[in-house]
Amino acid sequence: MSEFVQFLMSGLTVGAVYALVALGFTLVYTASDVVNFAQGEFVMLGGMVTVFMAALGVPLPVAALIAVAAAVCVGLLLYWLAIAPSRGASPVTLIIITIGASILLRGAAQVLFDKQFHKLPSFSGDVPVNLLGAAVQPQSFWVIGGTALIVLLLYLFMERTVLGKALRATAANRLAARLVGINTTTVMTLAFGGSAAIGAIGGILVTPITLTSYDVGTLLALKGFAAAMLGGMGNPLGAVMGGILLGLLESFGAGYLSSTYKDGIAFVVILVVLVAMPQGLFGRRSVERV
Amino acid sequence: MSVLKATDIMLAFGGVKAIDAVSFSVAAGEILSIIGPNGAGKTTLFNVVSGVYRSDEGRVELAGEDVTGLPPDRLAARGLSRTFQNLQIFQRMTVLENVMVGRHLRERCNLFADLLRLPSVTRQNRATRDAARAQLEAVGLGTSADKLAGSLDYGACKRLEIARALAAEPKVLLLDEPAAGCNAVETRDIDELICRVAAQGLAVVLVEHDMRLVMKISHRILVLDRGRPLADGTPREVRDNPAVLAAYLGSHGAREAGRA
Amino acid sequence: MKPISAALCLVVAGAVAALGGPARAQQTVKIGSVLSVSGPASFLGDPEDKTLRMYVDKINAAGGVAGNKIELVIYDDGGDANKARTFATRLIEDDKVVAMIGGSTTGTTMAMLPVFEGAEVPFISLGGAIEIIDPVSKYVFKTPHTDKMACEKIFEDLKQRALTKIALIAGTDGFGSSMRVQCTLAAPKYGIQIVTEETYGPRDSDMTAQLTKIKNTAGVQAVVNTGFGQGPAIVTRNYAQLGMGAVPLYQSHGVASKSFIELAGPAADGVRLPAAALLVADKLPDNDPQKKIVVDYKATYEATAKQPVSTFGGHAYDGLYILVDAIKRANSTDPKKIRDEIEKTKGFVGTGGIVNMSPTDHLGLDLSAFRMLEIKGGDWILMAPKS
Amino acid sequence: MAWLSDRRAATLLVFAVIIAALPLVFPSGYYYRVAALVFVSGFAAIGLNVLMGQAGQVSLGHAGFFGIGGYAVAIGPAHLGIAPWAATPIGAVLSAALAYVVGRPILRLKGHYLAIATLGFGMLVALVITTESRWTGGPDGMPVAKLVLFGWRATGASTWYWISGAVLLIGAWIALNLAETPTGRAFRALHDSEVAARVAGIDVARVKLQAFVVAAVYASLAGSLLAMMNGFINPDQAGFLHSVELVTMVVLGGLGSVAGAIVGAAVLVTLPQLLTVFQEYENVMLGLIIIVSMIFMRDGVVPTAARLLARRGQP
Repeated sequence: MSEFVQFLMSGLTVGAVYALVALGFTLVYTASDVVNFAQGEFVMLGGMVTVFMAALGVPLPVAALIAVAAAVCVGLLLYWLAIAPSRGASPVTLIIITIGASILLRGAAQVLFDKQFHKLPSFSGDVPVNLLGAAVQPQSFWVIGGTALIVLLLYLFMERTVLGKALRATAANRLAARLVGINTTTVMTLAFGGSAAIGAIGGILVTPITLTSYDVGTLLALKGFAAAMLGGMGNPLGAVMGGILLGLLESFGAGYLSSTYKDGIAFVVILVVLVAMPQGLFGRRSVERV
Repeated sequence: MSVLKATDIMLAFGGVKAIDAVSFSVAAGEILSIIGPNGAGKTTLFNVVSGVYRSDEGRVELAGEDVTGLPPDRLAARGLSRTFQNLQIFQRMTVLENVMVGRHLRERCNLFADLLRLPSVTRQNRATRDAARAQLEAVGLGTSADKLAGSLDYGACKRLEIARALAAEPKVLLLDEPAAGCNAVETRDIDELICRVAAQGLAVVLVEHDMRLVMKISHRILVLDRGRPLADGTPREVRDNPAVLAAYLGSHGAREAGRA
Repeated sequence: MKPISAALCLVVAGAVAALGGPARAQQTVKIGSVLSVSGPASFLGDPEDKTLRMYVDKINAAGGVAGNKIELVIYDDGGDANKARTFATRLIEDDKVVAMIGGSTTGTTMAMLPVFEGAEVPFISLGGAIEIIDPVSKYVFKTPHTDKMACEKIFEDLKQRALTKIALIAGTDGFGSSMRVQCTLAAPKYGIQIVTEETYGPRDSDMTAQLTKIKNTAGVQAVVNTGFGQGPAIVTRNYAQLGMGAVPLYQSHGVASKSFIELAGPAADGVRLPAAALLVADKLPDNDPQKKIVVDYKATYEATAKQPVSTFGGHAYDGLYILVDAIKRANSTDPKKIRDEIEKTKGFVGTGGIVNMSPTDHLGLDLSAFRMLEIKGGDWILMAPKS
Repeated sequence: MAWLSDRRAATLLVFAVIIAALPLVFPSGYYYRVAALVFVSGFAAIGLNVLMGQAGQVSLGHAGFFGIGGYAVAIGPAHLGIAPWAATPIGAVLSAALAYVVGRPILRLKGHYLAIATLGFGMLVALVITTESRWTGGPDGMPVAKLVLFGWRATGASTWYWISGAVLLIGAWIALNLAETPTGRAFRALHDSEVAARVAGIDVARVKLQAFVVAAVYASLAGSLLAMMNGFINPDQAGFLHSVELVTMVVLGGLGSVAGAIVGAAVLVTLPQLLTVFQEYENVMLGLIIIVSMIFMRDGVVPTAARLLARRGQP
């Protein structure tokens, strides 16, 4: 039992981060049809900027705010300078642009910061909490709780605010949204800024556990993309579930099957799910209109 | 003897019945038109018959054989061709190549021979090209053969789709709004074309909003309303059917039909 | 027309001079280097890069080597072996270097090895694995201790503590898996039994699942972690989190930098690892032959690079000075003669230990080069050598 | 009609002349090495372009096949006593078989879902190669035996320049052949409209599978070639980043263009060599160049250049 809970908490913590990255992917995708492979770099920026601000003597909460602001700026710049001018380009072209952006951001980070690993202090100490016999880092609760809060806020935003509804409308049908007077540029700006903020917050929450460096983004982008697809691209609920599921798969795979092949196990499950459900777990089944 | 026969087709999307117990049949050389207001299920019916959608219930027979649920490529191999309401041309290929794709079923297609482009491939290609060119001439697009299909205007695209469908030398031709977006001259060209292919022995099923065209060339008309069959008969019978007049044609439509 | 042609001639002459000029400007000796300055192994390549630049400047300021200024050409392979292979060709064919220091990892080293062997240019690798020098390739040397030695040093210590049943947790990167293999091979010789093995990916962020399995395996008396980068720090933290402190944890020389202690925090207390004397420079007894050199290097590096010293940069330092000494002795810039002199290196005191090379030993370090360290209160403690 | 086959011959002739003439301006063996790398990558990119540019199906796991080809020539001679020249086609057949088996279920997926499925496949291949170190040498890779043909040993940068150049020409010839054939038209048709292709009688599942297998064989052969040329192979060649690099080559050069694939390979292979002058800013420059060129040449270098030339040609 304690073993199970240990794996569960480990999977939930890692999965929560994947979920946040996947959420970023989905947010940008719904608004603009762009698969943003630079998504992982926002997580990196969140962690690294906080670390370096803190090192300059800035109090941690302020440093975190600055980091989120910095990531949002980068997200907006990415949209204004690279995505907006390429409107109408093919999806692969846009993907390559975001991959270029990811290389650029990583390269800038290695010059601006350094190539070492860094950590942040845990928000509420390092004394493990005993949960049903499992030892859990307090920071895990911050990560899981923080993710839950972001998901809740995003849900309220989408359901309750005009902008949120505009975002959903744009996702459903861009042309129709524009025809009824929704400014789709605003919506896309919002999506890029929002996804950057979500990624950065994820990076700040998780750095005390996972450490950070200038190149943590690549793998996170990969896992986040996998999570988003597993859940069904374009569905925020799917992104969150996909992320958590991926984290659990890795953790239980490592715990019960083989730690060497845990990533393999996760991808085999993804392949099987997609073959059975070509739109992901929660994706909309679309009818081909001809 | 009907070439294409659909019996009691039923298809629902999320509980809403898009088509409900629709049957029709069409014989060689016959032109059957399917009409009805928007959302009546005409295109959906086409999609079922051509294998793009799978019906929940019902049966489709092609040349006397049960072909229910077969995918479009297998149906095409058995002689069923169609065009699309929303254009589905190959934008990045030339006009001629579009029609050459239409002849796919008439070609031997071997990956290795193609990769090495053996002499037999070149020979066959020449034959395909000639046949496709002839087909283009028939729809009046002969001069546009080497243009990129994406650069054609709407009416030309419609004719290109017809040429591509005819290139397969089908037994049954399903045409989804062939005259939409065409001017009066083009519409007349298309109706002549349809009559000509029907005269050659093809069974033609037509979905069309242009009532004058429908009334003029159809041998029989099937009227759908909200997924259900409303009437079935010759143009005259349908025009005089009060239910049709009430449900669909309305005063304006009736007047227009009367003039045809 | 005339002025134009004249100007054109000038431009062409200028271009030729610019292209061919610097190489012939003065007597120089060209030393090449291919390092993983960026990419996943950048924490190796970065200090190596800084060290080489730092000390080449120093040597040149002091008049160079054997009357020649050193010209250093460094390429960044980003950790990609195929890229490293291309840069190796570039150094040989285009830059025409007389010797090469580098190859931050075993992977890049092994990819470049045939190039230097074929061109007969000496190649001092900074990669860890024993396969670089075993079997011996005529032109290939290395300065870091082998992973086999690290295993042996750890096992020696285990034996002293009468611990025989261990669990192995390894990173799946080149360093981790190579050392894992070496430890598995060396274990029987020391009467060590590996009860269970786990692995983690080089970028994994949580190893509690693997450690829980080890924790629940009966009879584990010690845990050995072979890996480098941030993985071992997370392993160490998860180890403490799961309350496994009663079982000794050994790390490898792959974490030999103060930043490991910073990253792992209090959890690192009690962790032991084999490492070069460099890490405990100021704690060495004054009569230690390495004392002067490691204190100097540490002071120089930390003052210039503004980051804690690591043994990785030290390996580059050793490689550079072994090479410089060899060039001096050879009094020539002929690669073949330099190679012969490198092989004759005897009693060279470096940051990694005292190097005695021979035609059968292209590393020249023995187990005494390794010190067993324990982490206490955020600092390294030098364990008393075996009596 | 004749002009099309003429254009194919002309394109090949241009490639051949460039390959033959380049060594005239090469100052050192290093340039042979870089050019040979361009040819090998270009060969793989041509194959991937058949899948992506012609058939319109994305693959983010293509390096997996590259790795299989590479490890076939490494493992065959080292563990199974198979000569390298024989291991190359064996690797290609293995890749084709694997592509067939994997492609059947996953090619039903569309767009990004296909991307993640192929990505997963590539990850699995790389994972197996990294893990089964008894066969593959693990993450550090393994040496590859020299290619020996009829007692002649292929060594040296210039030798491999000619070998890879010849292979590239053959690869380009085959890809150019496809354009004017039923199979090639079927590829392009399903790229533009899958439903229309099906209605025209094209067995879409089968045709996608054909494109996937062809691309896999190209990648596998390129992998074998690179491994023999380097005398060394490691799991990076099968990894995700290499897959992304191949896709970038195809898109940057121009989807659907054989010349584009080669140009894309040339750009991505030579850029890191040219950018070394920027020292630590190398990656910043690389990212910037990719972004800027994709914004201003969204269809890729070659199609954009062709359009510009055509426009200039018109009065």
